[in-house]
Amino acid sequence: MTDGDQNTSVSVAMVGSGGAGVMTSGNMMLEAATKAGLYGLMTRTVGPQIRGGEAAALLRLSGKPVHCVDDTFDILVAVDWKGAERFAGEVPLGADSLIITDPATGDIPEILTDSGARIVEVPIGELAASVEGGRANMVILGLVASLIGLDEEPINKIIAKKLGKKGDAAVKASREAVSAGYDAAGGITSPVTVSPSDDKKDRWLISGNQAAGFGALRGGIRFVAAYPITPATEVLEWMSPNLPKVGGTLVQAEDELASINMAIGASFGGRPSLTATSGPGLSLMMEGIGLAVSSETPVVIVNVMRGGPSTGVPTKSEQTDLNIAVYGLHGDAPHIVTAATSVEDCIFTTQWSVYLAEAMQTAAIVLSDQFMGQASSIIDPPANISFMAQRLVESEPDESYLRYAVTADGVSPMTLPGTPGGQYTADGLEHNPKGLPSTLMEDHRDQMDKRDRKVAEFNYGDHWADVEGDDGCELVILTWGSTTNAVREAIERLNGEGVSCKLVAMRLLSPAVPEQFDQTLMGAKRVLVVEQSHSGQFLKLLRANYNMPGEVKSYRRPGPLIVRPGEIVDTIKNWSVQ
Amino acid sequence: MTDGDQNTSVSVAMVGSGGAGVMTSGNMMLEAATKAGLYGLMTRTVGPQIRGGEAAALLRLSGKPVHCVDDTFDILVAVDWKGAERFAGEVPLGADSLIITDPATGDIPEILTDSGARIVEVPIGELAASVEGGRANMVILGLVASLIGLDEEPINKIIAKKLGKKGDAAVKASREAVSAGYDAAGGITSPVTVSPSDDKKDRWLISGNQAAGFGALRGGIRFVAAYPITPATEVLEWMSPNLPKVGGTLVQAEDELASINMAIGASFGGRPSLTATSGPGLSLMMEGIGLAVSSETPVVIVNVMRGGPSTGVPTKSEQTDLNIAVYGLHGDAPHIVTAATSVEDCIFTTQWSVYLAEAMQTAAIVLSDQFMGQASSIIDPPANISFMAQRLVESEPDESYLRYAVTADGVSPMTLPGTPGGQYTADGLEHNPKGLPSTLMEDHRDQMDKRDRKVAEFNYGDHWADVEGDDGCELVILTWGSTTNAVREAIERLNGEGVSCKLVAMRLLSPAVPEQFDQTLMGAKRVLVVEQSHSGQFLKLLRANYNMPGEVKSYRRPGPLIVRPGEIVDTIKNWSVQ
Amino acid sequence: MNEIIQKKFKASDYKSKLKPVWCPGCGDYHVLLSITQALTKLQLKPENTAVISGIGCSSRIPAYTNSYGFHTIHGRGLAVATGVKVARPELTVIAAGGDGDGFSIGGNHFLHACRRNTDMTYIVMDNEVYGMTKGQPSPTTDPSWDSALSPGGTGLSPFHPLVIALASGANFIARTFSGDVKGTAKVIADAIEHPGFSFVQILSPCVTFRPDQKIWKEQVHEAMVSETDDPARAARRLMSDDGFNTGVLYRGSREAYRFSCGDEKGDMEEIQKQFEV
Amino acid sequence: MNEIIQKKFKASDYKSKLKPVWCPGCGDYHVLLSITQALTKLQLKPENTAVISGIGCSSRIPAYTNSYGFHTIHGRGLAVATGVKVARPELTVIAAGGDGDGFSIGGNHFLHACRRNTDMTYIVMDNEVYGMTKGQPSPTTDPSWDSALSPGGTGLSPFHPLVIALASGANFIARTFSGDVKGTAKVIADAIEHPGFSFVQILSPCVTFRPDQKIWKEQVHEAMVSETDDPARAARRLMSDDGFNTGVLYRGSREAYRFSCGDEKGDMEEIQKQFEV
Ligand SMILES: Cc1ncc(C[n+]2csc(CCOP(=O)(O)OP(=O)(O)O)c2C)c(N)n1
Ligand SMILES: Cc1ncc(C[n+]2csc(CCOP(=O)(O)OP(=O)(O)O)c2C)c(N)n1
Ligand code: SF4
Ligand code: SF4
Ligand SMILES: [Mg+2]
Ligand SMILES: [Mg+2]
Repeated sequence: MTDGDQNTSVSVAMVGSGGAGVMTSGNMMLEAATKAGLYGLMTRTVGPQIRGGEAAALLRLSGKPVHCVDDTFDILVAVDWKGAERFAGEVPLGADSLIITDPATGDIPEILTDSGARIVEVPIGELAASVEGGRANMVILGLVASLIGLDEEPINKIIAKKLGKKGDAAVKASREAVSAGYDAAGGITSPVTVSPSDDKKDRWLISGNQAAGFGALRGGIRFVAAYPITPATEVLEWMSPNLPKVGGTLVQAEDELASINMAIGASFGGRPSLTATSGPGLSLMMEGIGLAVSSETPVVIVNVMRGGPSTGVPTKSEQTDLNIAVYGLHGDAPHIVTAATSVEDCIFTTQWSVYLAEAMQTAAIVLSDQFMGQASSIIDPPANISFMAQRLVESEPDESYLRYAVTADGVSPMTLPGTPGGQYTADGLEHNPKGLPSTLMEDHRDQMDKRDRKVAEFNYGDHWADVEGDDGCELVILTWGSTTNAVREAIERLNGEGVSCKLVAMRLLSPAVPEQFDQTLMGAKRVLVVEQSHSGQFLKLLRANYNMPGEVKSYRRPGPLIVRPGEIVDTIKNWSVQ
Repeated sequence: MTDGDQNTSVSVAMVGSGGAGVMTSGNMMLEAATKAGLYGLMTRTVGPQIRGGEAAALLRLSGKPVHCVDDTFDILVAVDWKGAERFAGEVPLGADSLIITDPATGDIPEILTDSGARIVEVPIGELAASVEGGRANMVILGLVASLIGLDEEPINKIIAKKLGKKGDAAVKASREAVSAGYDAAGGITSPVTVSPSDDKKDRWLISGNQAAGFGALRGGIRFVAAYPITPATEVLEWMSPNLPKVGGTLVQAEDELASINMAIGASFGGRPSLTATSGPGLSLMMEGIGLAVSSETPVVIVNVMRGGPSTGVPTKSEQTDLNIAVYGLHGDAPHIVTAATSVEDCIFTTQWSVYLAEAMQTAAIVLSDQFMGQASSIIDPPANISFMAQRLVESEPDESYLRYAVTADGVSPMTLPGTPGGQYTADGLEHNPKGLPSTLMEDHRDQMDKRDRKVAEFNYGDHWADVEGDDGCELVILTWGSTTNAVREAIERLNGEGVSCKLVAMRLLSPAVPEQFDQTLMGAKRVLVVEQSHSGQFLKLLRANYNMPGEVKSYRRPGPLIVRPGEIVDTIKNWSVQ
Repeated sequence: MNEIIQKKFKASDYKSKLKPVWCPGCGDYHVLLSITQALTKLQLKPENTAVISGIGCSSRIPAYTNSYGFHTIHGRGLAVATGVKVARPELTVIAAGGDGDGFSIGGNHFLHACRRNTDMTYIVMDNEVYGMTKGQPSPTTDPSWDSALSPGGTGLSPFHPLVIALASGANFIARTFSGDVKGTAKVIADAIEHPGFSFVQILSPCVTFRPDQKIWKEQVHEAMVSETDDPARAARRLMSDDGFNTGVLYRGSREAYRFSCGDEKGDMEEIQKQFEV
Repeated sequence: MNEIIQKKFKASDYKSKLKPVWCPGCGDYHVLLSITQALTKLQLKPENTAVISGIGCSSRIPAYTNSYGFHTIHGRGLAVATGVKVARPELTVIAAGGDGDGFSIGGNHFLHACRRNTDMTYIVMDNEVYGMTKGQPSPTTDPSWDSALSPGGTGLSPFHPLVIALASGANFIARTFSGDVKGTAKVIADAIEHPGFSFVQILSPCVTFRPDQKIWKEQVHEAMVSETDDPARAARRLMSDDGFNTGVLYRGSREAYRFSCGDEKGDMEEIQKQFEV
């Protein structure tokens, strides 16, 4: 639940270990909520076990679009508490929160009870046992649905849809267990309810990783080279069966060195190409990305960030691959780095990035993160934007054709294999306009200038950042990536308290766009930089590339805990006080 | 020749293609100069051919230590002009310069004659032919030696030393050809001569790559994993035969992924370890370096920079691997980046970096570049500094031993395999103090803090930068790496003209040392940042990490032309004018 | 290999107290058991053994042993292990990992470790799948195995790790089944004792993503033929084997890698003479 | 492979005007000649051929042909080539490079290209040395060859690329000598025509760093035996061959990689239905 009226939402955590099935409950609740005209976001947290360890489904539902997690959870319900202390830190509670526990399953971890949350005991296991074939996860589904004010009907529909193929008995057992949960909720006062809206318009249920894959396809990607890595695998797994429908294909590579270079080869062949990975894989791709930059071969890399450094915390989110994405290439290697600002925006940003890579014949790294990538979100069907891969191709080259011609905007027409007379050799060695190796000072300078110019002087329009708030605002919050929506919600709350504040969520991290930046930040007296990084990578990027107006403050911390709106509200308030 | 009296030096370029042997002449002249009590620096430039293309030996000799190249060459002598236009840009001449050419070998490239240099014709080929077995490269050796005032005696000694094993006839032929060259110089007025000093004290002849290898050995490195790459190979090739003398060894790895990880393994085993590479190889090592950071395993990487991006300009120098060295790791991964400031300083900086890596149990990247690495330099024997690998080792661990204990200075005692009771598992996964995998918020934060703290709060003493000039100086030049000596010479010249200026040449590029920086730059009104990079990597690094006082100006350009003192003098002068 | 000492170590002395993250029923539990039994058999001091892995379910194994361990990065276990062995030749070095780790991303180090022949034992827990990343085909996966990443199967004939090992110069090549703990322990002990690089492929089922591997225990069988030391003969045999033959399938006698760190305390003054002119 | 058309291309139509950087006498000049002769034989349109290499002396070859070329990065030629072929199945794709590029840093892609069996031809100019970086041992170098990096020799038995290719599933395996331009051209033409991955090792002397390779021209000889399609037999043969046998030494019939880009113009509206709830 949030402070402002306009934000009424409910946040629920469903906890259970082993095969307790809390993810199933969570998914069903999310789908049911969609049917009820709600919006929602679901993330999951799991323990280190490969399978069957502690797990929690974390949901937030609301009548309005939901983009980030709330400060605290309103309701926490556990099938059992085994290993739950290992992620209790990721399920913040408040004194208004409600914990529902089955006394038969042992003690609630102290870190949770310390919150002062109200505790209600429900014999979840017994209730499940009272139904033939009944399972505890269905009981808590009913229990929570009832508490937050969701009708039983959409839930029953989902059960039929999901369990239909398991037979009538399974459907019946689940429905009865859900009913038992509904009944058990009777005597419990719920901390918060959501009003299902009558507006039953079409909704999409999508994760950030699917959204990135979809945006890529829409942008024109027709070749993908893949090497699995958490939490990016689902981008690849979504694209694999969908690519062939549009004449594309996916090759599973032996490693990331191969995947980036296969993508470069396919793009050289004329197909817009992509690969997806996370930090360790991106590390291995950097040499290949440099080749794309130098040989001017478009390629898109979706990097879904996880906790670092090294193998780090693979299943949790962090915004710490910004440095490597922007600065990780050897030599002076201008390229594009973008970042999605929400699950939904993974579509737009990936699609736009395909367009940018193709238009400028360079590498574009799209940053997403584990939180966005693996969150399932209920969204309004997104607009179909027009960005589409459109490479400057020379289809009738004559004798004078120069692959790396020094042009005014830095982009040189490219010939594709198969075009008579257009033969050239793409090269990562420094070359002259014809593409022949050259160590001449002049060629090196001209080609460096050109590669820089095409990226630095491109017209990125308004898309470089999401900017919201009055021009005259003296207080600005600068952020990027998945932290954007926590900031957005913080600003809504601050507005509610009469504090006005501008949001600048940067979608284009590289190159710098100083003109747009200066204009947007003109008049700022205080600038808060928000990011989920220990070292302040975003802050340093800004300092390096922009003139920061006014007083600058950094709010940052590492993962795995997702940045919450309340932290930002508090930071602003405490700053005001001084 | 330079403007100031104190800098009297002579710069000579000897040019010739195929097997003309100009490198042999250059090397002999350098050794002869040493015998004559001179200092000197020799670099080479070669064409793209693998063997036998155009080449030039570029020398600068002086009675005082020589650390950088001069603005122009005083004497340019060519055995022939084949392909010379391809590096003419790297051999700047002035109106005072002298070109010596054999009219039989064709036209001098226009870009050279455009300088207005005086041209003298000498029948070099004929003179060589007049001696039985005589070669043109020996004729020009004598010619140049005579012009700059070098006695024939030391040259004859070198000839005996170098050609002795080829037999008396070879020695005789060379001596006679040299004599013919001496004679031919008779009628030519030399633009400049150097005075051989009587101070015949011991000198060393060393290249930056050898110096790095030597510094590493002196610092305690006992294991090297190698994959060849220009221009770093000589570091490895020097170390290979020398390591076994001190109980060390070198393994040739299958690639750079293997070499960095072998080095990490050897270091885990307790041997201070190193690898050397250049940009493309460094790219491939980044994931491994992140493992060293996260698992707290000391390792040293010497990176000899070449022109970038991608394969770039492998045989030429540039300062553009700064970004990747500092920011190229995924996640927040604090580590050490240092840079040598001269051929000679390659010893100190590498040795110091071994000490730092071992003391802080982290990765240290040492940046050198092609110019320093492959330049042969005559230097005074360097002082034997005391830095020596000294790892904090726990040799008698008890039950309570924690490999990643959270300590005040962030450094935790390490046990070495073989130590009973000290068993632990080194890990790149985030871990708790014991080393067991953990995704807990608290463990992540504590370990991040610790890894950051040990590096950020270490006492680097005065070594973070070479600082020269008065405290009160309002004009400061900030630079790093091999550009340092051009700046140093520029400042000497400016001092000669009454302009006082402070030099700050940063040896520690990461982490930032804001206290030392602020104190050193206190009172600066104008700061010039000098670097050999197109995008201004150093400038951005400074902006990101430091508060730059006063007005800041950047002087930068890409390679392959080495930054010369005159460019910096001009920049300062033009700035003054405004 | 370090010396055998009097005190009798038990298998439990080679196990750490950390509970594995593996799924109940995972074949890797058995492999862990076999390793501890092999070490018991050889009576190696726990502190003189280093177990080094890459990344994957199977690669979690170092922390479950009571040895010095290194859980490195995906595919690089062999490179790290080589460094350890060359730097500390007196240690017993065991590299371990999965089929994805060892044959896909780590394939090059596999080739070159076989060729270099450094004295260590490499154990691959082959479950013909990427377990840790939730079920993608690995180089040893059957061409028709359906998955989200390769719907309908990869169509690629599986990689034959034993043949590759032989082709690259490995001198000890064996295959075992994780369910046969004793047999596996014996082979691992042999592998450790073999001078030079030893490769042991252990068929170790993934109960979660490859429940079809339950039948492996019926399919495996001891190799019918006697061990050979003739590579050409071994090649012919391995190329036509059914993938379920177990035992030591090849043992050669090529010299192990012979360069390593030692105790020489040379004189830097002597070394620097080469720079004096 | 693209179609043969009427107009008669000459070998010179497949050569660019760029002068090679190679040392006079380098074996790679002959390889270039053989490639252009092979293309002439097949009458492939120059613009429908892509020649893709890594980094090294030999890897300079793309720019010396009149094809579309890609001089990529060290060791990655095969990966780039795979991308080109899958994206543009109608092109003739030739990957080329050196022994260091292909067997050392590129070893993993070599393994997996053999296994994947994408229809392309891979030419390795093997000079048993790193030429470009001035003379270090490569995986095929003799153990006793002395160099600055490995004084006294590496002591490692050389890597046997043909055996590795066979072990990894390659279906066309040949060896030729660069000095035999005609014979090499014929084998290359065969390799191009073979569906799936074809591997041609060309012994191509480095006159600068391996002047000892002058005797190669006396050592090479045509393989005595007839071609085989039995991998086990081929394995036995290759493992005991002397390294100087030339000709097509193995030709199998495994299906080539079958996924590639096509012309389907599917409907995004249809695809997005899966997100609708
Ligand atoms: C550079 C890099 N790429 C990808 C990954 C993701 N990853 C982790 S384990 C793994 C595969 C594991 O398969 P395998 O080695 O067979 O081990 P198993 O889990 O089956 O035991 C992958 C792809 C990674 N950690 N690092
Ligand atoms: C990542 C990387 N590592 C190292 C190098 C340096 N390098 C360039 S070519 C080469 C070896 C070339 O040997 P080979 O492939 O046998 O080709 P040859 O020159 O002998 O024809 C090396 C190590 C590089 N360019 N990139
Ligand atoms: S996923 Fe498979 S390999 Fe991994 S622990 Fe579970 S059963 Fe074992
Ligand atoms: S160095 Fe050797 S391989 Fe390279 S061009 Fe010269 S002869 Fe050929
Ligand atoms: Mg596996
Ligand atoms: Mg070679």
